[in-house]
Amino acid sequence: MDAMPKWADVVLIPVISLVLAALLSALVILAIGENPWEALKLMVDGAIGSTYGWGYTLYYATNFIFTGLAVAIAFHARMFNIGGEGQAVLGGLGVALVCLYIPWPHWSLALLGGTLGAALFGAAWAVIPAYLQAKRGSHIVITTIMFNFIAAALLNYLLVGALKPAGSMEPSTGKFPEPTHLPSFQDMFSTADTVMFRGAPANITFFVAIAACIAVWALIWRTRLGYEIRAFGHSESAAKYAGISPTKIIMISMTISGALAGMMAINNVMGEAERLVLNAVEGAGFIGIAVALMGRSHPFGVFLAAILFGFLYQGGAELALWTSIPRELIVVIQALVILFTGALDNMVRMPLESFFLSRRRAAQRKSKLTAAE
Amino acid sequence: MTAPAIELKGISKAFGPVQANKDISIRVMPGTIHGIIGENGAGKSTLMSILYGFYKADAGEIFISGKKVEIRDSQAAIAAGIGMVFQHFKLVETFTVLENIVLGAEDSGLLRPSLARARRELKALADEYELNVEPDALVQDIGVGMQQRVEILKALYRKADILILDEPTGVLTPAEADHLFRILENLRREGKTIILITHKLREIMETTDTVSVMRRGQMTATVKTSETSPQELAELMVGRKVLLQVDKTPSVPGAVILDVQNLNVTDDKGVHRLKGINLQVRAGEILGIAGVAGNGQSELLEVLGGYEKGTGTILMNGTPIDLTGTKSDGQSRRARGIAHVPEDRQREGLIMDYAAWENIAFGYHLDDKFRTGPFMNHAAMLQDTEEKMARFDVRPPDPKLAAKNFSGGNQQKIVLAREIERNPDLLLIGQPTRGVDIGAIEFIHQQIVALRDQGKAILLVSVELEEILALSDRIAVMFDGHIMGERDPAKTDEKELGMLMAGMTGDPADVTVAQIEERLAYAGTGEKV
Amino acid sequence: DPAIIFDLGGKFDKSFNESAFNGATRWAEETGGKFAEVELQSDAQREQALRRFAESGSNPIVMAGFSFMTPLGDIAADYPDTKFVIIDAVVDAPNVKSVVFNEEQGSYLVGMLAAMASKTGTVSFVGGMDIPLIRKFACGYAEGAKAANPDVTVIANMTGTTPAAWNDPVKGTELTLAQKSQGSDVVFQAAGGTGVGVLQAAADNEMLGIGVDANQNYMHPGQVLTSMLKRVDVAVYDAFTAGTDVEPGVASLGVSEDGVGYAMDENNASLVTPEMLAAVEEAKAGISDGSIMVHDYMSDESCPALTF
Amino acid sequence: MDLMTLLQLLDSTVRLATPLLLACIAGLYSERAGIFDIGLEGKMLAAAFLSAAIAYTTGNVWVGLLAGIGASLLLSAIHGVASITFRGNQLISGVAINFLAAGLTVVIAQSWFGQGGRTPQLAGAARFNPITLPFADALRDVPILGPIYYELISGHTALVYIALLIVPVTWWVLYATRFGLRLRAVGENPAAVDTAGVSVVGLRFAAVAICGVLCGLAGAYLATALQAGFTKDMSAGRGYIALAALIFAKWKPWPALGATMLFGFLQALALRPDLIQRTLGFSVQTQLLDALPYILTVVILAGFVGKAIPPKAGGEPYVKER
Ligand SMILES: Nc1ncnc2c1ncn2[C@@H]1O[C@H](COP(=O)(O)OP(=O)(O)OP(=O)(O)O)[C@@H](O)[C@H]1O
Ligand SMILES: Nc1ncnc2c1ncn2[C@@H]1O[C@H](COP(=O)(O)OP(=O)(O)OP(=O)(O)O)[C@@H](O)[C@H]1O
Ligand SMILES: [Mg+2]
Ligand SMILES: [Mg+2]
Repeated sequence: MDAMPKWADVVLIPVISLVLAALLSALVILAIGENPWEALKLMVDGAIGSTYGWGYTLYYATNFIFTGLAVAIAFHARMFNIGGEGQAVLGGLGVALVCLYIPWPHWSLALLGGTLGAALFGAAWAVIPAYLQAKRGSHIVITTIMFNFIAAALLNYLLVGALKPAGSMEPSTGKFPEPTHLPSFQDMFSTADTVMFRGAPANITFFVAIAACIAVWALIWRTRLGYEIRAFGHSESAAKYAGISPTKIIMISMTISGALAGMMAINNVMGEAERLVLNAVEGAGFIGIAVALMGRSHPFGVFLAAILFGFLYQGGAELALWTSIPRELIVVIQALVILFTGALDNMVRMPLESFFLSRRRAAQRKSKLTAAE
Repeated sequence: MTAPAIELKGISKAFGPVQANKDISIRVMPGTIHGIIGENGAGKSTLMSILYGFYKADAGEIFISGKKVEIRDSQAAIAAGIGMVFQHFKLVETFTVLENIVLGAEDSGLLRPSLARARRELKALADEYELNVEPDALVQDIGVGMQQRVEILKALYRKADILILDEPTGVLTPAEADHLFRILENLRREGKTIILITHKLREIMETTDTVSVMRRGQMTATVKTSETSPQELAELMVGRKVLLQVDKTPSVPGAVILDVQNLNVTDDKGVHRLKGINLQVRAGEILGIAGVAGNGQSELLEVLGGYEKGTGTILMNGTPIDLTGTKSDGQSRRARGIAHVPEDRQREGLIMDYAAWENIAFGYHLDDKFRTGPFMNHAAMLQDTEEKMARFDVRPPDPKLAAKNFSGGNQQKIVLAREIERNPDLLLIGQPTRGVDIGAIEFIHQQIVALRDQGKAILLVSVELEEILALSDRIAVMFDGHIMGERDPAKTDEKELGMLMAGMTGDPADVTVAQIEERLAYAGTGEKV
Repeated sequence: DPAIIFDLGGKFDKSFNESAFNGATRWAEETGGKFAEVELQSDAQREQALRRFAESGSNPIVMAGFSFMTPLGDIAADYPDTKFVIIDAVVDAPNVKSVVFNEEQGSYLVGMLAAMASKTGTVSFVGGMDIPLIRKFACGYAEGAKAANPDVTVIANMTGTTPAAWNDPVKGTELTLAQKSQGSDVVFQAAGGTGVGVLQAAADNEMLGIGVDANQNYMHPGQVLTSMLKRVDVAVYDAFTAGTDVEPGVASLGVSEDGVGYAMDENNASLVTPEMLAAVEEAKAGISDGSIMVHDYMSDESCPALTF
Repeated sequence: MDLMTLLQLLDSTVRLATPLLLACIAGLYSERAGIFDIGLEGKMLAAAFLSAAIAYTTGNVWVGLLAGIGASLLLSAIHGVASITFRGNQLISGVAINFLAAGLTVVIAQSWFGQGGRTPQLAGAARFNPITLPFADALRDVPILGPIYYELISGHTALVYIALLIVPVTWWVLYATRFGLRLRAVGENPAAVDTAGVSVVGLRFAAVAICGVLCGLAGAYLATALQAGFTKDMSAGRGYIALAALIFAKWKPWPALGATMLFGFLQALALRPDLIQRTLGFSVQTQLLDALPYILTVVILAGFVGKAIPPKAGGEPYVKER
């Protein structure tokens, strides 16, 4: 029997971990001479206090949903994909090529094409480490880290070379043509007299991300491929016995993972910047790890965790804008969340387990007593 | 009256919800061999691990030679003169024998002097107890029997007076086991105290002075071996009467179902595992494969089950099956009517984190009956599970319980139910009762025989010679990737099979048990004699 | 109130941003006014910061750095009542003032000083990110050096091709040492945070460094020959002073406007001889009156005095 | 290429390889004991910051060094508690530590010095200065050997010599001492160590602590020897390159020296495009040179140049089982 009820595992533990991370972060804020409560208020106000704030929060969340799903699906196959960053970089390249070199008649088609380009390029960048893992046994964690660096070098090479418009000083592509511009929340939700989400970067990609959550959920828990991926993740030897090809599962799950990470680019590159800049990903690949851990690798959990991190990001940006708290505080919070929900999971879990166990023991004793009567 | 070498008083230990040991008391007199038997999960290993400081008891006291001791860790146990040989050896495979023996018992900060002393003492111990080992061989290069000797030497090098062995013969051949018991006999003569955990009643009856029986975390009885019988011990263990003999009628073989011709397998390390295997299994018969572990039986099952590549010809119902390429996997084998109960249920047969209902489809999850459109049909799987659990008396009959939460015997029943109920033409079955207690063995054996009686072909692999002899209609013996010969179980005996398992041919009358045993020590290690 | 946005690297980068900060501070001290400020931490924040300031009513909004070109171009039209001042790039919009500097002229002057101070006849340049703007520095520097000593050898290296090149002092040090091994004894850096490593390496290895943007002579007194001043502070100060009346259009600041120059103070007084001083002052006058034409790399992406 | 240029290049190689070497050996201790550590980067960064900050405040670089080691040890302790005591995922713990260091160093530096996540420049006794070895000046004019001794061997900071010394010491510790035997054993099969009566937890914490000390040296070297002060993210991926070098070296000390020197050489070479151009006759993209250590590591990992087999128990928390 499991030591804990399921709700405790999926809700209580992440919440406690989060509270611990928040407490430590508050201590850090206190230590640098600021007021944590004020900081929190500022963050809440800046991130969810207006449609403008929401527009940023959901924009960031969209990025994190994609990278979080990418990490989560790989987790299900027991692959630790640290390469989301590099895959998203390549996804951006895919989007840029699609948008720059194909004349699109309408944004909807461009979105389709961009999604395809992003997914394809992201997947391609994941497939090589996957192949090396499946066929040559190279540890995927190390290879994906290496591929992050190689992706950075590659993009750098292209953005200061072939893709840079002549005369530009920035390492970036030129602006994407008008028909590829995606509708932003402002375009979608503003009415004639009220402007909503003014200037915020959230765009239609958010709904693509939600669709991706649903698709991943169905894939993992409802399809035969998902069954095989999870089976492989739990036990490679058993999967082999059942005729589930490890190579196939590693390749497929990493391909999907890379494609999801790459698809982040339709949000930040196509939806927001409308051109490809050097560090467009800005660590979202890594935040995906925290998001997947917090979300327990479940698409719904990933969704919630992504919103939370979107909040942290936007709130943190506001903090950096209006107080002297550096934006790196977000990195600290992110680190603490990963630490508590990922690495120190047992620290929270063990006492909880013994708590639930002793409660159950007590209940059993009581029921025995009543039965004896 | 001398004080007991070991006395445990009121030992209790719980793992989460599982009460592994409950108020256990036991006394073991010096210079005796004390057996402990009990069903799987009865708590034997837990008790010994507590004695060795591996786990900490929740309650209870330990006395060594009449003195109360606190055993906080293995260091304390070693200091108290206790040595333990675990079922799964605790050796560093990339180290030499000598380094393994010295590890943790070094004399000083520098290695060289310690190794020199160990080398000298090893020689003395080897002579004294017939414990020959090659000190400079890497552990990964020597056989299981040899590794076990290293474990015993480790304990003796640390001046252990009390030696605990947990299921020491599980991986040994009969002859190796005999050698082990001779060593134990020597040790007892020197005044050492030995605790022996085993599932094999015969070993208890032949070697121990006293025996304790455990059931569900409690000590149910301690008796003098000379005053009890196997039947009585079995009953004490299970709590009811058990049949120790398999009931079966002679077989009526039909058409050839499986025909293996010149099968060769080379594993990914480049070792030639199967060397031109030829065998046939007919409908309605059980072909038993005997042999020391590591002589190619596992590879045979794996290549037949589709997850090892090979060359040669395998005909199933007269048509060849693929041995390489994409059609050579568990899925295509199942499609050809081959079912497979793997040797290791926890590593292969089940996904331990999946619930029973998910495991019931494992390997058959692509079947149309478990599918609606692009999705899996969970309702069908649940219903299927309930039916199978009822027929195979799986306890508890809860389809939503994770496989890891079933006991070993019940896990095996789930695998059997899944494979047998598919109504295959051929059932591959490896180590059907490994680590399964007497009660469950009885049930599993009955199921296998019943399947045979339905006219199915069965290929049985087991390292338990008794099991092979009891179930098989024909016995093939494997050694070093070859089939050494086939025998009729009614017309052979353990000595002859032992010879074949050691790779020897000729008249059994011409060789001695000692000779067989010497060669057996190398069987399965890949070394030439 | 006016607002200022500092680029990545922060307002204490000892050069470009710090100079902008000094200009803003001077304005605040002199007028007692208040200004809003933000230090960017990532590229994505550019537009966000611009919009936040614009919506909160700051006016004018000054931004330091060419990277604002694209975001400012995107949003300027959304806030027609707000005035924007961008430094180091040109954005063509009715409410934007673009301030650019003739860095080649200032670089020319320090290049002359370098060539005259060099004992080995070899001087060098370490650039940050390899972009046309930085090449403009290098080119002017080389021209000035050759003007002072036609036989001088000029070595130029760029730290990298990404923004990380602005903040890699380790690489700056190694590049400087490599240049020293090729004979250079005076090194000019236009490399942001990387330049800190360059000046440090120069000071540690008996070379003379040349600072950039702000007056960096104080960083290693007696070991920094001079600094190429780019009066970002003046540009900011002027913009703040003009307030909402900032004149849209392009302002190009060169030697004649005192927008660029070289720094003299007690820290480098002993390094610059009166003859050297006289020579540069002469050149300065020449540039101002147009008798000396310094080539602008960005005008045609080429440099007569140096190959990259 | 003439001798002086070559020497300059090699000199630069030694300087750039030193932090890699220290971090690589640090990782070696940890991973040989079965604890994977992708947090080398973070520990270096934390040490770089605190060493510079304390060296600046006290004016004494040795005090700074101790503080740097302290910072690194603190992160090691977190990694140890997470992965040894609480049997957490070592990779995730490492990732968290890298982020923690990247964030905290800037947050603290900003509130401490207010210079945008940087420490003030260090000068004089607040940083490690080059040591001129005996007779270096005297022997300078001896042909060939003189310049080699003067340019390449002499004139580095104390930490460089310490780093080079650590290689033979590590080799000796690993293969000639009781501690080394146990350390290697615990990375291969912790159960063997446990049942032999030696504390797995103790050994692993010891290894993680050694790793912390060495990462501390590496970080302090960056901020107080190679540079004169801390700048944000100054470790710049060196922890990952060290990890790559460790794989390259197959977890052995002498090959670790070779691998880090190779990677250091690549970095030095990337700074001298002129040299490449001159020697090869064509120019090589700096991006390619930057990426070369990573590409080489992938090639090694792919097993095309000899298989790298990590310690068997590496990455797995030790749970007692019978
Ligand atoms: N690791 C575990 N986690 C949770 N529950 C467990 C675990 N191991 C055993 N159990 C529970 O304890 C019960 C007893 O298990 P155990 O293995 O002792 O059974 P058993 O008596 O040996 O039965 P069998 O003869 O079938 O092996 C199981 O039914 C199971 O529910
Ligand atoms: N580390 C552990 N964590 C949780 N449960 C455990 C642990 N070790 C043992 N148990 C449980 O304690 C019970 C007793 O196990 P133990 O291994 O002592 O039995 P055993 O008699 O040695 O069985 P076997 O004959 O199968 O070796 C079992 O139910 C087992 O599942
Ligand atoms: Mg059991
Ligand atoms: Mg046991």
